[in-house]
Amino acid sequence: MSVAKILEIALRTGRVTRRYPYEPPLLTPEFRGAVKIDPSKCWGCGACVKVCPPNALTLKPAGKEATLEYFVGRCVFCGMCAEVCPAKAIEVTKEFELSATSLEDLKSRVIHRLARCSICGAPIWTEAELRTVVKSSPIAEEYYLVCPKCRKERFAKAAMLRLGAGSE
Amino acid sequence: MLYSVAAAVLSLALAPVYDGLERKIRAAIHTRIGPPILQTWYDILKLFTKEIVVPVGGAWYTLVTALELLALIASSAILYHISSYGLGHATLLESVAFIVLTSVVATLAIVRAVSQNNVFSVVGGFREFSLMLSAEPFLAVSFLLLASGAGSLASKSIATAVLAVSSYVISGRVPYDIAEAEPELASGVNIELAGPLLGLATISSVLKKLVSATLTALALISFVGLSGLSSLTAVVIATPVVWLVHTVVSTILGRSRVDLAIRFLYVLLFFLSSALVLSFGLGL
Amino acid sequence: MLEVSSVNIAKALRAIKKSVWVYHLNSGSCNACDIEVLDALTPYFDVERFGIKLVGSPRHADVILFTGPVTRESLPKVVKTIKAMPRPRLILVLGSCGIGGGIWWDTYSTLGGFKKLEEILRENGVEVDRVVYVPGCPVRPEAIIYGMLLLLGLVEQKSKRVEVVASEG
Amino acid sequence: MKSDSSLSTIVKALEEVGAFVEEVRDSEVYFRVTRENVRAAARALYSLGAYLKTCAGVDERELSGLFAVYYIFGLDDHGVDAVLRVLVPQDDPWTVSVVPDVPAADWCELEVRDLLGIDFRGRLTKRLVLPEDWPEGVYPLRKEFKYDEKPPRVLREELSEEVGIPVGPYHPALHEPEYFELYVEGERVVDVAYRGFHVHRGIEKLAESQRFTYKQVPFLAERICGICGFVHSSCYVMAVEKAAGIVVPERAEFIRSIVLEVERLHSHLLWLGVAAHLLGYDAGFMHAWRIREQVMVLAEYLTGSRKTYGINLIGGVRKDINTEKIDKVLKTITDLRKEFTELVKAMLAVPQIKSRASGTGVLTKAEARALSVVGPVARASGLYRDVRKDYPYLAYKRVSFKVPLYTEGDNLARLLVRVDEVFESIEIIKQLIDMLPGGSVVVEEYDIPSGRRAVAAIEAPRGEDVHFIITGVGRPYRWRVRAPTYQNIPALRAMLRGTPLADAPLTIASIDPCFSCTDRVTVLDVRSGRKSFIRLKQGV
Repeated sequence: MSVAKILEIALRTGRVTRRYPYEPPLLTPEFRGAVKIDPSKCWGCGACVKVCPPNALTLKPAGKEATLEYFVGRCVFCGMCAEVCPAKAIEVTKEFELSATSLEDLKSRVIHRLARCSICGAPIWTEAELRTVVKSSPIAEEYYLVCPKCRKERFAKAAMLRLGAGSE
Repeated sequence: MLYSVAAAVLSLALAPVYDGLERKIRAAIHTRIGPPILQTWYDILKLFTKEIVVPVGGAWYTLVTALELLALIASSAILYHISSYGLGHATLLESVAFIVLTSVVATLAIVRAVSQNNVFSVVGGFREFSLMLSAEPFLAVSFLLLASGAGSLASKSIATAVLAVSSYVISGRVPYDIAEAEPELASGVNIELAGPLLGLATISSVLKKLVSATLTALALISFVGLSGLSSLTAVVIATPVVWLVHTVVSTILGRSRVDLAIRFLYVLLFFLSSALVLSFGLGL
Repeated sequence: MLEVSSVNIAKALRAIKKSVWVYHLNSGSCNACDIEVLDALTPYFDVERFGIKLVGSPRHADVILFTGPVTRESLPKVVKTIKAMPRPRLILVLGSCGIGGGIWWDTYSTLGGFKKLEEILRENGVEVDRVVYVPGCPVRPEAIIYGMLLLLGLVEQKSKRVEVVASEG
Repeated sequence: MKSDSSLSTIVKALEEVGAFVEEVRDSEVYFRVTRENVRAAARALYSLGAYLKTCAGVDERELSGLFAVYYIFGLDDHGVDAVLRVLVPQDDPWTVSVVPDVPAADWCELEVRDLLGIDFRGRLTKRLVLPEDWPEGVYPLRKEFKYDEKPPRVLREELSEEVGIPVGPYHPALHEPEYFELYVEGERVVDVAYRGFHVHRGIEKLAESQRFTYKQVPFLAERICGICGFVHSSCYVMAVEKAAGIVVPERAEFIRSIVLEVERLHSHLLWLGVAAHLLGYDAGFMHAWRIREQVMVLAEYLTGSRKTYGINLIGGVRKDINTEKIDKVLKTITDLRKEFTELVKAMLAVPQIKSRASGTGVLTKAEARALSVVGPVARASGLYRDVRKDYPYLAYKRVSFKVPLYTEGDNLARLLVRVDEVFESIEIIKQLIDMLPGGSVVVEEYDIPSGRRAVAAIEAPRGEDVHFIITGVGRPYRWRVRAPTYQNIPALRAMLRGTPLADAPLTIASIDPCFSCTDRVTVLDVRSGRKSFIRLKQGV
């Protein structure tokens, strides 16, 4: 009776259930779980923020600080942020046991202090990024501590001076 | 008598456990672990802790469910009473009482379904009605025949087969669970219930399975010809065995459709009944 | 009395610890979470071993499994379904869409997840008693199990709000 | 282009009705046609054996000051797509509907009307895609509409009415909110009304918004559908690659094809399980999903995720395949083949499956052709239609496989088509693995010029998936997606008529509506017109 064939299949197969959480989950080595940002490596450059499709990563300046926030509750686990991170600060973990009772618990933040323009005082970039840039290519302080706007103005002024226009 | 009462009470308490076993075995056929054996008890107990939401037509509903439960308990009690001396020696009163009670259960289920102001529930109720019309007469005839103790070995065995099939139908399992068919009716007759009322409905569906299994067990044991305490014990032991067979059958089949189910039942039961009449007539 | 006190919730959780009936509510998700919900019922994960059962009516439900970013079209039906569920209303919000609106969190036709829905529910007098958020895109069946156990208080929560100042180099 | 003669036939036929060739690219011919002539042009294409792939409305006011409606026709015998472009002035936005000649255009025209505000003359119009409380005169696909605008919302009457069960679009067994109203007489369905688009999330608009770039859209595309998402992301990247003339490394094409077939396996096994469940055969559901689990594990091992794989990039894929992965693929499909053969045998032996699936939900070949149905639905009704054969893409030109064809057009035929396709997919994967070429898997350097157009199509598990793209600066200018289910749902009306109520869920599921959107089915009795009472002929 082939109707009963299913019994034969069942007998042969036995029980396949994984007793998770008492047994390990059905994970493969390739699984992409939540990402983890290493605050000691992150520059706060925002490359990950630009590439993140659902805006799970945001970089918001506020006062003297800029906060890089990772909201795992909106993450789509594509791992693109880890691929583009120039500082290799983002790691794709195998973590999937992320449940929480409040949305706040799903957020992790890295707070960056902002360096300010030595002329106008506007925030330019994060101190961490600044240090990295200086380390890799020594440039003069008058450059890295001046915001692009002031730099442009200064350049224009210098150029005009050179052209002999003088101060108006 | 005392033993019958004890057996009935024991079986009532054990019915949810049998149901848990059923789920466990079904799970095994699905190659999974399944719930704990006491799961049906857990479900029932939980439902009774929940708030009471009275559905539309609630007063009616509660009355009908209570009556249905009573009828089920009464019919299983009668079965255990008969068990102590074998189906072949049941009195006419007992037989008629049992048959009336099973019809009452089926009718009440329909009333319960229709009393709810929900279209799925109503469709479910009518399906149940059609099924009842196709199974109950055969159940009654075969039961009465066996109870009369008349007939040859051949006719008795055919009557037992008819009883077994029709009692399987009233247990409300696949392929005949069309009244609660989930895909099209979203659990049909129970859709509006919640909390303790749903708990009652759960108990009554478990008891239906118990009555069905006990009935078949009784017929089989009587066929073997035991009587007295040993017969009662045998029925009590055979009930879970029959339940197990019901489980396996329902797991390896699919759900029927109301027209197909009725056509199939009529053909099968007519065939069996004709054989029965024939064997009676020929006195085999 | 709209508030259900924490004591009652603890009691309710105790009552359903061994028998959890869940109703699956999709508010316009892409189906990935939804098939993982179904997958959790199947042999490899078999949530029935915890007494978890999928039911067909919100009236029967102890817990709602909520997926999707809440589209405009589904909103009234979603509100109505949650309203039909008896108290206490326990909700497991599954997936990035349900929690934070997912990849389409700010489009014209979605509400951007459960938080906004909760406000609308409150405006309509529908209280939700307890919510557990289960991230994933889609949520793995194991993550659903973990979230459910967290809701029942059987496992500890691992996710914690983290706030670190980038190192001084 | 398969042959120049077929092209000239098409061009000649269309020039006779006043259309002229705008552009010829690869296998696509773009025609310009006036709104007055569009019906005649569509008729001409239909008489050449074309079927409608989809239509798309585009706000081209920034480019030409006009709206445009594109009708994309496939001529699968020739392997050519003919695209009609109808220009519509913005101050008088109407065009002539092609629906009287091409019934398959019904939905996409309504969608253009909803989202772009172009009126179609010569047909009945009603709101289709947008919710009822969406204000009149607000058209999301017009460029001035910002993707994250939220017009005021009105909670509709569904909230306040009767105490009964929510007659919402939710169904216990199937998990997508689509909404069918079945009109029944007794237990027999006489008509069906559909109210879908509960899942309208504004994806097409989002892709052209500032939030997205070309590179990010694949992740969005993948989430159009959680079951066949890889089809969508592949189709999107193929459309962009085609438009920009990017040549993808062969190895990447093979990997995409392998993953596409793995996806088909998981999707068909899922469907088979659901079908078994709908027929009350839960053992079949459990076993089908047990077997499927290994495919899910394989998918995760190949891509990093069980679903929404996230490996498609413009120009190739993110993850390569190594020998360990190849071994795992081979082992999985070998086991799968064995287990699946047994399971199918056991399932088809269940009497209720055969008796309930055969003869129900019949779609005749003529109806199938008129409605331009695709995929297993078409093949079960005797239409030989498979994008992998008609417009070979990726690595499919390199493999040999059969296209299962049945003529009964009923639920059983659709079931058997999918069963056969599982075996074919296993064979395809085997061949692809055998022939897997070496080399890199992605090209990093490319340039996407704006203003290019392309149509790409992939045979998804549910049928032909079509993506139409107009490139913009940094992101698509317009991206139109036509999922296979979109094409198949209108056929349900033909399939459901006369079907017993009990088989309606199976019939709806039999088109595999992006995971069976057989949701809450409202039952209405046509005679009383009320939602309350059902007449049932006893003992039928």
